Amino acid sequence: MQAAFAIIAALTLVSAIAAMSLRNLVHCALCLAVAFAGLAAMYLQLDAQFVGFAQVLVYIGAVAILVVFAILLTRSGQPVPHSVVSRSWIAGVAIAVLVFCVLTRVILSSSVSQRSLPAKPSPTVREIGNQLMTWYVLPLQVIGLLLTAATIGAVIIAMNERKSAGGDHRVTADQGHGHGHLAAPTGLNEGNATSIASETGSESPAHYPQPEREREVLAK
Amino acid sequence: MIIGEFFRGLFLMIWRVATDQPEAKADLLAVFPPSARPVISAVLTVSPIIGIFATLFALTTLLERKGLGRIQNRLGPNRVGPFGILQPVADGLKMLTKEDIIPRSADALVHFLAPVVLAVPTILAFAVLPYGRNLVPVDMDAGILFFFAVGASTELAIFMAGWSSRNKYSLLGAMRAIAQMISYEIPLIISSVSVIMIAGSLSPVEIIAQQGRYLAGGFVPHWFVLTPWGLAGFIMFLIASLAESNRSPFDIPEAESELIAGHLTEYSGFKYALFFMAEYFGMFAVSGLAVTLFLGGWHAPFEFLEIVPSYVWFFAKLMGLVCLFIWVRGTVPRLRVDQLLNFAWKFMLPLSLLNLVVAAVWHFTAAWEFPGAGLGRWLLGAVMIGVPYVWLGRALSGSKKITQRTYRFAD
Amino acid sequence: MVMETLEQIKARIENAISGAKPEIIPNESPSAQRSLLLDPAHAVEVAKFLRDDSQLRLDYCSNVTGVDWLDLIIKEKVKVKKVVEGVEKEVEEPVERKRPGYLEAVYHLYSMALKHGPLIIRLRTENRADKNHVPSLTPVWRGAEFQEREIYDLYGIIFDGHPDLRRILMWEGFADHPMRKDYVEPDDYEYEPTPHDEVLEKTKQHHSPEPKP
Amino acid sequence: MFMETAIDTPESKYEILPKTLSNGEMDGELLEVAMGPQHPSTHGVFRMDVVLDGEKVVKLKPVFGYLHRNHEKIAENTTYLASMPYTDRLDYLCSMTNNWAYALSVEKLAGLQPPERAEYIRIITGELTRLVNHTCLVGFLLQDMGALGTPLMYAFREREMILDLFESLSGSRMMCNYMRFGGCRVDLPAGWLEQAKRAVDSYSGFLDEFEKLLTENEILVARTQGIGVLPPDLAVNASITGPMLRASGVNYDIRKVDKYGIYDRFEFRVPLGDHGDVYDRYMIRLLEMRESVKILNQALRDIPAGPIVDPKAKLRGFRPKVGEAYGRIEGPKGELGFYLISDGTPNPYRYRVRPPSLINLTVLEDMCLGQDVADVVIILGSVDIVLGEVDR
Amino acid sequence: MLGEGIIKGMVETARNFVGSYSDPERLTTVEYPEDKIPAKENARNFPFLVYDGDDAARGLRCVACQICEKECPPKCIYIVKSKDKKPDYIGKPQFYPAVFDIDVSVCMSCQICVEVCPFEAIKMDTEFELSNPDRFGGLLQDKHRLAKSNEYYHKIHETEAAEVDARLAAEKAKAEAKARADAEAKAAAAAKAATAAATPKPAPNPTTVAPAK
Repeated sequence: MQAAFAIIAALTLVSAIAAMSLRNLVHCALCLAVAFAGLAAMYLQLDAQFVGFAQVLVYIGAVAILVVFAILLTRSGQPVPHSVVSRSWIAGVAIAVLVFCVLTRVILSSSVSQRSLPAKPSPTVREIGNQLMTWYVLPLQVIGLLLTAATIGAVIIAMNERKSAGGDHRVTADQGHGHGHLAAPTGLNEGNATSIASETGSESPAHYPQPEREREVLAK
Repeated sequence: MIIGEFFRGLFLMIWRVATDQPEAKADLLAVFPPSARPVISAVLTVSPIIGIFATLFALTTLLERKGLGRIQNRLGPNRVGPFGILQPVADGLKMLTKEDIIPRSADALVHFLAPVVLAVPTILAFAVLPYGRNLVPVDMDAGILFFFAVGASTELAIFMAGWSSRNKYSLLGAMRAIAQMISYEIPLIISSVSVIMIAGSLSPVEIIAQQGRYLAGGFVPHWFVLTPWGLAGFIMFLIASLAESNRSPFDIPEAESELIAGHLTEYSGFKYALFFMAEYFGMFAVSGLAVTLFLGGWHAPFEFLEIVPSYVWFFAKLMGLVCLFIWVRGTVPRLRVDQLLNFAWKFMLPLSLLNLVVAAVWHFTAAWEFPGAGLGRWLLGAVMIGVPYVWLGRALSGSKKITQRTYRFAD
Repeated sequence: MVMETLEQIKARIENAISGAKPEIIPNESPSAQRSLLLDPAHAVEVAKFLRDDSQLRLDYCSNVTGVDWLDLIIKEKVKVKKVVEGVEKEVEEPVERKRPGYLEAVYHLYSMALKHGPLIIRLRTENRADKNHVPSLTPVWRGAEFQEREIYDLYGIIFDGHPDLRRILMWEGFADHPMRKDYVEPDDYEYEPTPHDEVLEKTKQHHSPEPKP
Repeated sequence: MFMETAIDTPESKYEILPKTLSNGEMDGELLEVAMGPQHPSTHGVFRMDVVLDGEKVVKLKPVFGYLHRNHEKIAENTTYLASMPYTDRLDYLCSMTNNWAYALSVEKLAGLQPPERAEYIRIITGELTRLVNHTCLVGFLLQDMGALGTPLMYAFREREMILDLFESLSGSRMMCNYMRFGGCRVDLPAGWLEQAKRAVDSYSGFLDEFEKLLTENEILVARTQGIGVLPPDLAVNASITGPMLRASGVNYDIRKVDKYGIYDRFEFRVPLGDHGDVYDRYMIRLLEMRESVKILNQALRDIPAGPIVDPKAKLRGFRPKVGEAYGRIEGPKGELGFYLISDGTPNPYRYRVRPPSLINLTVLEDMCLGQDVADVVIILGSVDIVLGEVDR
Repeated sequence: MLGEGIIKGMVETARNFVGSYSDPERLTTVEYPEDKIPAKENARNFPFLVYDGDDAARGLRCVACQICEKECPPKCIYIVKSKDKKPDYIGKPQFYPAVFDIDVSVCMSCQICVEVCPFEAIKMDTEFELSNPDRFGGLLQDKHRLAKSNEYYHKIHETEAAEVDARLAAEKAKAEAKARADAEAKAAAAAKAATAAATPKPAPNPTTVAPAK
């Protein structure tokens, strides 16, 4: 058990460090996914199946994917030319060490570390569900509300951006093309032989001969 | 003699599996020292699964080509072996002997890892499916969750394949694949949540056990698909699983007429075969889950047919679904990627959420006692899901200004 | 619907556009499709007139093509006075008169609105070498875009005012214009040798270390 | 003037994009993809240099010439007759109509008149070719849409019957080389008309089946309606011809306008679309096939007996008078014309093909801008090109 | 309703699936190497040279006039005319091809050589399995491989061959009749001359001896 823990912990740590220090952003994201997987493995090792699987589902299945997607949409995925280590790295390390010390101190001093663990905590999914819906219902609802608000906010921001971006794009396409009338395809959709005739026939009676209007319903 | 014991145990195991008896491995495991037993047990469980599904994979590729051929009024492969049965063998040999090409500018490590990362979770997903009355590789409390968790990690593999190839078609394919799989995972999960809600369990074994009853003198099985929410959920689950397994009409990531082969463009030889296999394994797994959730798992359709070994039913249903997939593939054109996402978010997601409500109503009307209550419940559920279906369907096609067209004729 | 005769069209063009001198090119063959030769200076104006005139409305430019007319050498015998062996004599000498070659772009115009046609118009370059410019009619009929590019590619006529005059069928960097009558095909291209092939013979000569006498 | 607004400022249309994008990497914004020359759905060795913003097309440049063999030069170096088999190879799906267009032009040049039976045979084979071409096209179009070959195989199953007819008539299934100046090469073999009647009769059934299979399919409708819209004024100005023009609503069918051959004797209608999108182009072709079946039924009923070649026509030593002629027909893909200049020698001085496939591609970029990559493929499919004709 | 069209399509494919087992009209596949579609009578693939009688070398109809070589669009025929003459089927001395090669890899099966041949000497074969591992030598067919008997021609193109034979027979009959007439005239003249010689009276009139030609 100890060996398994050691391996998983080492893997998680190494990939976490790699996620910080690799130059290629996509590699970093993939390493991050490996770190998430290591974390999930640790949960499973602690017999916390639900949390472990949820970790895989949410963090690897969604978060990691979103990260790579975002990288692809915003950056070229090329290695960054400058050094990955920022200039103020000493401060960063100092803060990290400080946080680590504080956390360690808190954990060691809290009652959790003193209490002996029960022999085998195996909460079933049903129990988790019951707990969530009874004792923890308020936090659950609050989190739900928060996430919904965040989602709606994100959608609104994205919509605004898209509107402006879409407008720009339209303009460039038209400029690049020089066909003013193509910018409004909907108007021309209705344009058939008759409409050109009316457009062009203003000065002359000649027009595209109007075929006999025999309509056949063919498809919806 | 230890060898005699071994063969006796082996025979007993096969016999017990064939006749649906529990504890099939016990006698065989007793031959080995206790310390080796977990490993031996795992090997005994895993190897048949991989063997069976690999065979099934080979047969399905043949079945697909034959079936598509017949749908298209062709003969299909019929040159290798009688009726072309050995065609998969020939294909496999060809794949294995082909040169493995890695593009010069590709990210070699990620390019190599992608098929492995894809193949492992798809095989893992087989672990929680109950194949027969006593045939569950891992009877896990959160089995369904496990299934979706490993299913979700395949997306990363497809991204790795597409990105590492350094091919624009691959990259486009990978981006499409991710968008598609994320979008369809939600209706997939939500449509199975209705089953989980009714069954009150995440364990596949428990869900199947709840579908094991028969009504009307043993001629109507108590499968969830026969309820209004179950039927709707089943159809949505099927559509979403078509998308999850990148099958036509959702084969957008590898749309060969647009993106050559999407993320597979730069793969060849054994790695390509792995991708191909993983795709089919994914299809089997998701069909197996559909069978488990909606079609009563390994239960027979009629009570008197329960004497037929249970795994026969499971695989029969599985292959039925696979045939349906093939049939759909032979019929429909491909959607465009934005239409696909629209369909997921504007049609599948609201309907599957609504389906949860329908399932809840079904659950709470279980206590109805008046005459015709069963039919009433059914109709209520059907209307609750059917009306929004029609309405949403109209809205979806109406939003595209799809109109009835008439044509003029000139003389 | 029947189109006006070529003479009528010519007269109306001359009326409408001052300075334009269209010329009728006869055609003796049974097809009797005569054509109008336009002067490059007024070609675009005339083309617009043809497109927009209410009785012509030639809105559809069906076919655009190039023709290469080589230098034509007309041989004549002229009497010249010459000093032969110290004695002045009148000698008959062959003299070659050269009609300079030119490149020609031919447009076949129809009317989709009035359903008549064709009206054939021609544009000629001054010569085949350096003065090979004619005005492009693509701004008038977009349908001429690819076809004018093709003429540029295969004949080497430069269309002034064409929006995108690049090679279309041959590759960028190809030097010659293969549809010209005096184009000599290279003898070193990739060939499929067959035992009686002339190309093979030529290739052998081309590539032999010592050219045969 | 509408055309001036459409066309007169073309300079801005062709801005040069920075070449730095071409190293295969996403630049966050634009992605330059070379679709083709090796691509499953460019219908041959055709290339489109596409610039994408996400999946939206912001620029598209067709690149031709991969199949260029200088057909016109070959024809100018050989006799009039010897070019006939080369015309088969232009649009290799429609060799009969190619033959017809070439024969028509030479007949104009030399003043030949095919006898009546030959005209009927030409109409029959020409309309059969139209069926072949449109059948293949809808099959390929749906293949491009990802229908995995099913419609294509049905289309090919029907096409096979017509190819059998061509083989028993001309000796070859696709490279027919059947028509001659002033008539046709051989007379119909015994039983051919009955076989043709059977094939034509079964065609309506096939069209019904095909429409049931796909025309109402939601996916097809969603994929094609409103995609690749071609406005009629642009279509006319860009010399678009054939079903593509009529799908934009312009009534122009050379069979009706020129009444070449004996098309004025047949009753048929010209279907016209109102939207000019991919769906209209698809439907116009299906409707045209039904009209072709009508023409075929009339022609197979009325065909008279008689000679099949103009007695004035000479097979060997054919030298038309000095002059020029342009002849055109309504090919399945649009106006197929041949322009010939004779200098009195056995070889044409100038031989020019007016390729409908190439000219119809003029508006490819206009139709594709703002659409998805997936739409580019079906828009190209709906234009109906054959690279043998585009590149010549 | 959404999904209706797809279901209709699926019914259609199901009908085809079942139909492919029951309806031979649907399943039109012919499994090629085992089954072959019998060649159509008009089918053409590659030319061959017809010979009369049993001996390919003697009965070849070709007189090496080289018309086909000139008319062949891709120029795949190579003919070298013989120096001497051999009698043809009528008995008239004719040249014959010393070399007659056709390159399969170049030939495009257009049948123009057949059409232009005035001697019915070259015809189209229906054989299409001409593939050969030797890319250059194996695809060049010489006159020994090209020569096929008239019986073979009859076998593959029955109607056409009958017409050709009738035409040739008529020509031959005409030629023979002419020859016979000539011979008779000659004989008559000779007889007349003989009788004239026999009768000692006048000298033979030279005009009567001249052949009727």
